Amino acid sequence: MIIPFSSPPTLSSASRFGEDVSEGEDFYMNDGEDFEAERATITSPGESITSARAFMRGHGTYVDSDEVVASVAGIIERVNKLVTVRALRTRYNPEVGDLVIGRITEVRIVALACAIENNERRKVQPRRWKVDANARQDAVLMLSSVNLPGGVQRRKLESDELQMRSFFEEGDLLVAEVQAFFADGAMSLHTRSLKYGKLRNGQLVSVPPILIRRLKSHFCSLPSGVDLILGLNGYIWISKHVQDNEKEGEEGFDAEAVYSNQNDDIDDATRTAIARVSNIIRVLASRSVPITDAIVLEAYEWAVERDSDAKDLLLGDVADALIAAVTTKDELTEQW
Amino acid sequence: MPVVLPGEVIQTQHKTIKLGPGLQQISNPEEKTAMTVTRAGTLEQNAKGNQFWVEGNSRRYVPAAQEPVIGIVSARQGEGWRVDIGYAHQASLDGLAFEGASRRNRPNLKVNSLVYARVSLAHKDMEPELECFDAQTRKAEGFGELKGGFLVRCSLKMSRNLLNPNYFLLPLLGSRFPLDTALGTNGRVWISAKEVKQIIVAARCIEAADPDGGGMDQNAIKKFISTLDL
Amino acid sequence: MSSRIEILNEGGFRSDGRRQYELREMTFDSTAQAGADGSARVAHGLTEVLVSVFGPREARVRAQTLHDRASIHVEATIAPFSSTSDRRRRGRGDKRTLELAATIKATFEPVVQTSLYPRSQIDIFVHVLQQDGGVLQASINATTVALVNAGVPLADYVCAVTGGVHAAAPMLDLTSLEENDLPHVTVASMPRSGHLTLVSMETRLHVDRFEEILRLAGEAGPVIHKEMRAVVRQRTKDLLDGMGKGLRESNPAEAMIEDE
Amino acid sequence: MRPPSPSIPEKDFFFSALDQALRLDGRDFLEARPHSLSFGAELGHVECSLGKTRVLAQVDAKMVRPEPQRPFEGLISIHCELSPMASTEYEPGRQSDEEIALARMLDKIFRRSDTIDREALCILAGERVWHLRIAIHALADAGGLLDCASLACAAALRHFRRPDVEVVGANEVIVHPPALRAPVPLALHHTPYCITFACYRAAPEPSAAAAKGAGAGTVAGQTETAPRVLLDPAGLEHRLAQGMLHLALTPQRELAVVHKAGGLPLAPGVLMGAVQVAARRARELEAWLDVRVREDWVRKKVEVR
Repeated sequence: MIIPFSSPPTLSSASRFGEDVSEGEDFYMNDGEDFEAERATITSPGESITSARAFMRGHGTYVDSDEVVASVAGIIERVNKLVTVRALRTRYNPEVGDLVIGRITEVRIVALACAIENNERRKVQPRRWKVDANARQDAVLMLSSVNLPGGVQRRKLESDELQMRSFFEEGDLLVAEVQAFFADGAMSLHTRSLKYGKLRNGQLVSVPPILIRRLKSHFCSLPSGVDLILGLNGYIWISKHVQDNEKEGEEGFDAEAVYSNQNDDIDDATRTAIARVSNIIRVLASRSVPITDAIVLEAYEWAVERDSDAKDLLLGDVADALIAAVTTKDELTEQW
Repeated sequence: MPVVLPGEVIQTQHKTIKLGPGLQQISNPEEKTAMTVTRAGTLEQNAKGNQFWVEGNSRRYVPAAQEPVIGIVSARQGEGWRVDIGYAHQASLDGLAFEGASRRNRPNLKVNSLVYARVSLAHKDMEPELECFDAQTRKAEGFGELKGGFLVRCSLKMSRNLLNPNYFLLPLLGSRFPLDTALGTNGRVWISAKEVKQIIVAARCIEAADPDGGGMDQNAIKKFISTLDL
Repeated sequence: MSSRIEILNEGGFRSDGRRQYELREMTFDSTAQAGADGSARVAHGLTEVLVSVFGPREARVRAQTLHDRASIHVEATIAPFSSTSDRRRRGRGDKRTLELAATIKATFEPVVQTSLYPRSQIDIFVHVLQQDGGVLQASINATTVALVNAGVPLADYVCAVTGGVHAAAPMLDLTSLEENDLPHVTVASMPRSGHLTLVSMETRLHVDRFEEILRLAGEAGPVIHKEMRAVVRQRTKDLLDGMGKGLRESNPAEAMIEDE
Repeated sequence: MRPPSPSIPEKDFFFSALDQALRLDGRDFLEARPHSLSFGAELGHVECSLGKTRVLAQVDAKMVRPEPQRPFEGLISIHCELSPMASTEYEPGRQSDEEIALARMLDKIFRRSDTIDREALCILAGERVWHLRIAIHALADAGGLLDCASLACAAALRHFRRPDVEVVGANEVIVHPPALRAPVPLALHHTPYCITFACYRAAPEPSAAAAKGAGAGTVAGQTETAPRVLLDPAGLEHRLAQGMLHLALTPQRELAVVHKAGGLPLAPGVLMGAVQVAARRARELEAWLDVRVREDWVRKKVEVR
């Protein structure tokens, strides 16, 4: 069986996952022995995994005296001859096409002499934003990778360069897609779609990136007027629901709405709903439960049913009850 | 060769003279060519007597146009590189100042690689500039990246000695084993030979013969080589 | 004044009731600081150190960016309330604090696989909360666990232990009472190879005694490693258990990927 | 300006020479550079050189009031100065990291290891003690500055003599000029010598040449796959070292300081091998230093006691 790379680690049996692992000897794959895909094997730095002659080392491993050795604590994964160790807590590792949420850290309008001051290996790159996206380096958003007011097809003018801050300024949150990588591994983002762009009318919750999986759609609408954007980098945006017709329309793309820094009016009920969803996500993350639209919805219904206050969700016993409620059902349905 | 000190005034009969390092022209009402010394050392002149310079034992290199130097690439800068040549400031080397270089096809120098280059611009108020070809012919003429071998650092005096074809050391070494050298005037000498041992011998001989170090003469060096493991 | 205290009594017990080679109880807490990428609070007896790790992340100081690997930045603080004998507020420029930070940086630089993260920065913040001997030892062990928790790739664990000699009798894991009186050595080893990354001694000791301590510390390394490894594995297991609970939701996702 | 790091050819050549068990200056792995001492006109003024590295050390003493919590102990302070004179790598003004590290190490070697009998520096309890001030000036740094500085410091402490004093009555102190009464040498418990090793990863494939080198002069316990350990690294050896090990030992085989912070991990056996080498060298340095100091005392017509 091939374990999909991007999928969560061997979940089919994670609950069965034996006590022997924590106390046992180093797990060692023999050359002929088939890797047991059903069992999540925990390893930690410095532990030998397998022979380097028969297997290739992947992420999270290194080769020392003919052995593949783990360099992070996590679970061993194998695809054919490639052995990797996946850490359960780490920074976001971007892939092209990922949907991420980021925060602008720097606006670089003219990159005078930037190459000189920091031995820049890249070529001089003017007109770009730098975006913190929970990765090991800040992402880059080029002026050419955003939609500008006045239609998608509009050409960039020099005046646009000068008013970059009127589109995004330091501290602004945005949702974007990973477009490509630079030679040094930094990612480049784009917001050239009506789905992407500046975020407002809500709040950000940050969770470990491993808890967000690739879904069909990372934009979800919950009943009670809350929108959810699950960034693959672990940043989650919870906001007031926006009517679809409000964002549609080629010509209706106006700078006012897209790059506005002003929140709409949000009524109390929506505010409560946003707070409730946020706290649900915090609770799920604290128990390391993967976050999907379905589980959030289920937890939300549970919370509404119990009619508990949004803030009470964070209390230990309520949180435990919530986790129990959304996860016990899973075990019943585990067969399929 | 008279020893001169800063501030001394030297006069010559020649109408047109060239001044080297350590000398400065002074305006002279009597229509005689005069110069003042800015550095302590010995005053040297060429055979014709129309070129003057002061030979000193200073350690800090000051670039002068057309001098060959050995630099260490310290960073990439736009289309070129910044190069350490032992001067107080970094020099810049344009990516197009190489034989056969074009916008599409530029040499790929890594940070910390060695280049043998010529000073193309040395002005007291500007950053020095280097080139790795002859600007007229656009031929490399031996300049370019130095690969392999070893870099020996010596005094400025020693590097000028080595550039003198009559100096004994390089022919002496060459008679023992074949070696390639690139001589910079900035107190850096690059040596390459077949064996690691030979390079070490050459490096130790340069150090031993350096007037600022061992200061050995030809006979002493000969004896010294015979004690080394070759 | 401290010399009147019996370091090792005739029954072979130390002032806190331990035997010569007995280590103090170690406790590890990996949930100490939620805001960090990884953190660990490690206690060896009454010595307690909190370490938070941030990164690898965008380098904050451009001038210190390295083009071929991540730079490691360590900042140590010793809480003024951490010691009973020396309630000093130590500023940023305090020599002892700077030395602690420099030692931790030097110890972990060759262990962290920094070449995987060019131009990034890894920040390690060390807070000494309580001191009762073995501050360096606790700081190194806490840093190791914090780095592992942050998912930073390491060649191996670094396990540190302090050893001392009392009248030709070697002992391990000294308290500050013992540290004041005895020559002591801090040794950090890497269990995979058994090699030593850090050896630090500041008091006079005969070569033969030193060799004995070195050997003992070499034996203590794996003991500490076992503890740290168990803690790390337990944490990994806990996280994994949580992820297993999202099982039902994961299946459609997996199916989707297989569709592609 | 930060000095440029060694160029790629320098680095490659250094390691290929190391693979053939060759050092750039022709030394064996465990051979130190030649050292020499010269004494100034005053007692306690010493200039020490180790290869091209040169350090000046000067000891002087003055009378001060002791610290209230230690009324019976004299004061000792060590001051280091690394000016751009020593190397272009040092900047004027601000204390550099190297300077702090050097001062810390010297402090550990000479002050914390109880080299000097502090109680012997007491003249009148709670009233008058000697304050020893050791000033270290780096004149030229070509690697191994710490070794050279500690040797200079040790020589200066051994060479120095303080004026003889006499306490008359309750609290009157008479200082005898050197002409009338011979000055008194310092009471030293021992003299530590700092010895530095540089460590490099083992050769990728042990060649015949490396095996030959292993026989000639390597640390005991060093097998072909063990890291290579060089005594007294100079210049490039210093800058390209993958790990440094500083040991301070007394000639009586007592370790005063062991300092190996990070760098290449070493097997305990290799470390102990280095300690044994250092112990031998400390004994040699002690014998040499003793002779040199006595020679100078004789030359200066100081009464030797």
